[in-house]
Amino acid sequence: MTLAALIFALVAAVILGGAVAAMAFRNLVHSALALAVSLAGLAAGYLSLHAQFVGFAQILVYVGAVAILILFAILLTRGDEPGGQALFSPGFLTGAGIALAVFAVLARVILASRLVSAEIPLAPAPSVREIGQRMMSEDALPLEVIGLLLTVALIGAAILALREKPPG
Amino acid sequence: MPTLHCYLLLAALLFAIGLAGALTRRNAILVLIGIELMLNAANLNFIAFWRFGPHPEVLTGVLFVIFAIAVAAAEAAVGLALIIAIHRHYKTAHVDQMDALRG
Amino acid sequence: MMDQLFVVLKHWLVALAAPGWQPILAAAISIAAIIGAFASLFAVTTILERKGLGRMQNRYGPNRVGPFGLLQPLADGVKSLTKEDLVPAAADRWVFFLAPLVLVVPAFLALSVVPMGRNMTAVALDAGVLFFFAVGAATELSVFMAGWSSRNKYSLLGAMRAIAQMVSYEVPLILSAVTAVMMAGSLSTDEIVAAQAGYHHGLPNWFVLTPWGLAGFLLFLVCAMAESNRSPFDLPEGESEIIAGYYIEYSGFKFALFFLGEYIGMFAASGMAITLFLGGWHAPFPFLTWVPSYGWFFAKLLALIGLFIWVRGTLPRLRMDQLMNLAWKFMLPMALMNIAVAGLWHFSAPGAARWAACALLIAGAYLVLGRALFTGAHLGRRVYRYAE
Amino acid sequence: MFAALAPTFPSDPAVACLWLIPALPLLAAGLTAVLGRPRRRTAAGLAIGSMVLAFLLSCAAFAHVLQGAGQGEVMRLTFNFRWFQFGDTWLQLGWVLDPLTAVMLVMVSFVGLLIFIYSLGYMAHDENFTRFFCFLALFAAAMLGVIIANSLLLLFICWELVGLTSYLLIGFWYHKPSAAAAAKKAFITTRIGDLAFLLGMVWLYSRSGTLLFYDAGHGCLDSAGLSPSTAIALLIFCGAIGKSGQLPLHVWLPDAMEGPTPVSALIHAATMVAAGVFLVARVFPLMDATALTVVTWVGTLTALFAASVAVAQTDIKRILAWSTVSQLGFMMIGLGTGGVAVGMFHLLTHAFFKALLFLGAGSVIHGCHEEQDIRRLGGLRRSMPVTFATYAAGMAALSGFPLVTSGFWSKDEILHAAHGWSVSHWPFYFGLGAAFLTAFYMTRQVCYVFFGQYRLAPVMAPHTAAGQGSHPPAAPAPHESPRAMVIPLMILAGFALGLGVLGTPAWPWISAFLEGHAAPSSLDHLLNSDTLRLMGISSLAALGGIGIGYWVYGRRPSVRPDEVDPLVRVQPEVFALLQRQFFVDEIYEWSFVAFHAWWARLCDRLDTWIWETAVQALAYAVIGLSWVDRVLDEYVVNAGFDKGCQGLTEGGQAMSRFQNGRVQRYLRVLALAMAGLILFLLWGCGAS
Repeated sequence: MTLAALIFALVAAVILGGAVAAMAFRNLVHSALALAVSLAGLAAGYLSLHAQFVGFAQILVYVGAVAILILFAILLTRGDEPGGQALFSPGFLTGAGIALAVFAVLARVILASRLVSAEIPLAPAPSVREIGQRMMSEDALPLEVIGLLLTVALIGAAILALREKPPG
Repeated sequence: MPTLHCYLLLAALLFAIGLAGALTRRNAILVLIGIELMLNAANLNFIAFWRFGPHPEVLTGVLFVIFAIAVAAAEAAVGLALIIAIHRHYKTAHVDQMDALRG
Repeated sequence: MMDQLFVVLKHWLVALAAPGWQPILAAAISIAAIIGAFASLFAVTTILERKGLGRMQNRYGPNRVGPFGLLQPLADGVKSLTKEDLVPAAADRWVFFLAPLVLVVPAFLALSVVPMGRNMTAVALDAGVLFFFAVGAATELSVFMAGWSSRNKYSLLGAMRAIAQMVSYEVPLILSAVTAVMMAGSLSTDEIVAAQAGYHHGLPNWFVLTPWGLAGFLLFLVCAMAESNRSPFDLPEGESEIIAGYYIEYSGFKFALFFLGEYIGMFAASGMAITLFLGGWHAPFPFLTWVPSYGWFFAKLLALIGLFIWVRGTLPRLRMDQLMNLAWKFMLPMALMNIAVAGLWHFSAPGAARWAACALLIAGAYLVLGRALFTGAHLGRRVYRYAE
Repeated sequence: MFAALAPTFPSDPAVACLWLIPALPLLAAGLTAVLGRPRRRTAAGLAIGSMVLAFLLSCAAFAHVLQGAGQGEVMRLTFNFRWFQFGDTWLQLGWVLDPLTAVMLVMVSFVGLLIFIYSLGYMAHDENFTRFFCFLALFAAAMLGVIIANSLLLLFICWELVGLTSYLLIGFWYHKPSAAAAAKKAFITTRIGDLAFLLGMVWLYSRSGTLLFYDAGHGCLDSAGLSPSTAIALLIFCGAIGKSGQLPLHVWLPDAMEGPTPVSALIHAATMVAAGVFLVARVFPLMDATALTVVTWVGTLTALFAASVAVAQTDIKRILAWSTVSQLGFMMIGLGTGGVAVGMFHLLTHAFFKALLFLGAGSVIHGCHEEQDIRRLGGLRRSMPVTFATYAAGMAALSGFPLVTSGFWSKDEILHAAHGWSVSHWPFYFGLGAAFLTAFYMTRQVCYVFFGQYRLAPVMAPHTAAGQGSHPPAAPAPHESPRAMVIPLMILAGFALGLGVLGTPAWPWISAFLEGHAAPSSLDHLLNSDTLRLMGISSLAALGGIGIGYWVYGRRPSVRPDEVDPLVRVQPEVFALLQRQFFVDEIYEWSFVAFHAWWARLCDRLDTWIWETAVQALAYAVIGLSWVDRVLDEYVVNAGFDKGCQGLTEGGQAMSRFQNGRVQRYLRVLALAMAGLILFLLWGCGAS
């Protein structure tokens, strides 16, 4: 049981625990917080995979922004719902079964795949500088598109969330 | 020593959990959360393949994940705005009641 | 020798341990050092603040415990530790319990990337600045947890206010930091500090001494105040409105933790401001380089804290709409303009002309935005929709 | 209006502005038509203003022609433009400016202007004042259009417009059945003439290929135009007969007196009825000897006939109407025997003094509370002196009082021409008779109206109490008319007396002007023997008529309205015959109208019994067919169609069961599909 394996075990535990909790909690806020935990664990996983920048970005975006957003949405939509409603949508067993089937298939595929690289290539240390240069040179166009997309999403979300006009 | 398989299995499990949530929970926000989980599973796959792939010095995987995160953020914002609008209109956030499009 | 004292000490200690455990020991040592240093600094700051505010408000401030009341923090600590720890019956226990930790831990983490002296960066990260902001984002989560878990409408309102304020001010905060990153060409704090080394006929090459640097520094400072919920941005805990905001229900040690977390956050923000604009641990003048670098860092830190206290004692509290207007209609455009100016600065030849041009641009933007901000139209209806 | 269509605009300003003369009244009419009924002042102002402008423009045109006069040939400025195209030929319209046009323009616009002014006073109390002026302006526009037209088609268009306005104005008081009937009668009667006119026009077009009068040597009246043709000329003359009330289409004119008096004066004395004469004068080059003979004889008979009828009439306006008819006959004689100049000269003079007489009559009627029966009037010499003086002048002019009146000279010209006519002498003798009778009945009328004492009973006769307009039954004492009516009278009187100097044998300016050579002024023309002899004879006839008339009626004026006419005591049957206008109306009633009624009844029977049965049969057949069709539709087509639709609907419902807006169902299907796809790929890989 090496250090790396230990870290992986921890990370996997956090991720999966958080995810399961997020999907299983009755309280929406708890689910959201669990999601945040899971995503933070994912960020740790990225770090353990030497993807520093991605990890920090993950924390910044998901824990800092998306989780908060979801919490707000929960508080805004949960105003007038009678408690004690059914937690799961009708026929959720089939849904769970389907999910299970999908996982089985995926696992089967993964285990059957032949890309077992015996030797792990030594950890690359991608400096932020390289990422930035790559972004500015080859992936400039996607970057611009992402910027445009974010702007549009910002405006669109603002408009969607505006109070509805009374008809007429 | 964790190998590619471990990460792929982890991602697959995460994906399955997210899918299960998205398929079974009634609340639209939770469905959205499930979708986020699935997305992150995909991201994890990207990173894992980049890390254990033959050419780690090529940063495509990382950049892809970065862009994916940005897109996911936008998607979450718009999705939540939609949910809020729907809730304001139908006074419910339950997906099994949002069936105005039924034939 | 004096300068590198702590570094050498650390290495010596680490060398004692078995090779396998050395990294862990190193990490433990630096963590202990940071916690110790800043906890004591926290104590000093509290007494400083209370006395300073007392002076500003024509009263003595604490003066009973110890000489001139200098032992007051000790008394406070003992009191809060021994006090009964109340938890509301309706509270969501786990979240209620976790909230202070989620606040404090990231604050300390954030401190770990701030270089406090030559070779005295606890965790020298390649993406240090990014890390700083990333962990800073966690405070919002903790605030929400605190406000939501303690089933109290005032605390929820306070949490909402605080989160709205933090989210709003995080944007200009990061954008104003971007200028320094651009100039240094790196996200690593060490390199940023290194980029400000050296002197240029008598004056240090600190970023704050350039037009965009000055503007960025001021923006960063204001945003830092807002981020750490200090006056004049202390709406989330405006006593007169919502008692103590999101930690009404907290008492005893948890309350102390919140208090600590806030101050650590303030230290971290000040440290980052120093790193980004004030030349980090560099001495202001060549003939003062003999003073140890950490000395300079902490001097600057204390100066900034003094500034914080001074502002708190001086300015009244903002209104919510004013707060938002300031964030979105003034700070954000200003920061963007600042980035543009920094780019101009970067790509134009050094000289008085560059200086004048950048100064003029920033001054113009400032005038225009300020006028636009204070035409009464913007101070009108408040558009605040969380407490529906 | 026209100018917009003109391909090449004439350089000459006089011709260029000629179209304005009819355009202005037309514009006035249009504007008045959209005015509200209470806008009286505006309407009158528009009409009179437009008329003034038209008059000034006419004077300008006249002066322009006057400058060009006297160089041997007639000065003639034309402007033609293309109206529309059929096949490859363009139909051309245009206008012409020559002495004839100029003289008529001045006359019509001047008399029209005076009569407009007169109408201000006469119609002052009518509630349809604006409508009246709208019609008047429209009439003036049409009449001026007739005058300036250079194309027979354009002339015909305006001609019909004139007829229309005449109809509208005769029936202006349409609430009076007699007025409505009279309007209808006038319209239909003139239609008969116009039909012939149209035929002649079409024939002319088929012959000559153009309807332009003058077109730089290609018009149908140009010297290079086609040769005179009897048939065409006569057909066109039929139009003239209809318009100017010649035998046998004269019947409408006396009834037309039902219209307001200014209308009678303007349309049925001065201008419209003269349009026929003008038409003949315009197309004179088309007239060959035969046609001219016909014209002469028609004129002769009309003159004598109408004059004799006028003797026995008792309605002041009817007398004048009959005299108009006879005077028109005189003009025809003049045209037929002496040419354009003679006829036109009498037309001009007659226009003035007949308008004068009508207006005077109107003044009398106006002053005596709509009383038109001369036997009930009387003694107005004292109560309305101005009217009396002017009326006397008009009467003298009409009856040809020697030397001092214009009528004398113009009528003398005609008699002179008739006497010199090679074909026959009878027109001359008949003309003399007509002149004698004219003098006689005018004297009779004047004696009845102005001498003796006022015979109108204080209590009004019922048919007058129901009188025109909005007159209240005022005090029976007759009164002088307002200034707006009197001043035109005086002006017209001046012209009626003085206009003669233009056509004395000593200085025949008018004929010279019309024929386009300088007027020779020499006294010996006047003094040569046969001229003097003829003048003597005609003045003898006139004076004789006046004398006998005074001897019969003036010596001992009647005192009571119901007193029998002196002539009745002498010749009751003849008088009755004359009074009944030779029973022409009755004859028409028994012949044409009866025939028409019979024919109509026959057609009606035909319609009812034959055609309608056929139509009914057809209709039933169609109904039966459609019924069969309906049955087919309902029980065959619809059923099958409904079945198909139902099938489609059920299919759609079955499909829509999958489309239950449940997002999660969709998601499940998606997930399953993904799994299935992966498995498929997997086995694909395994196989490979």
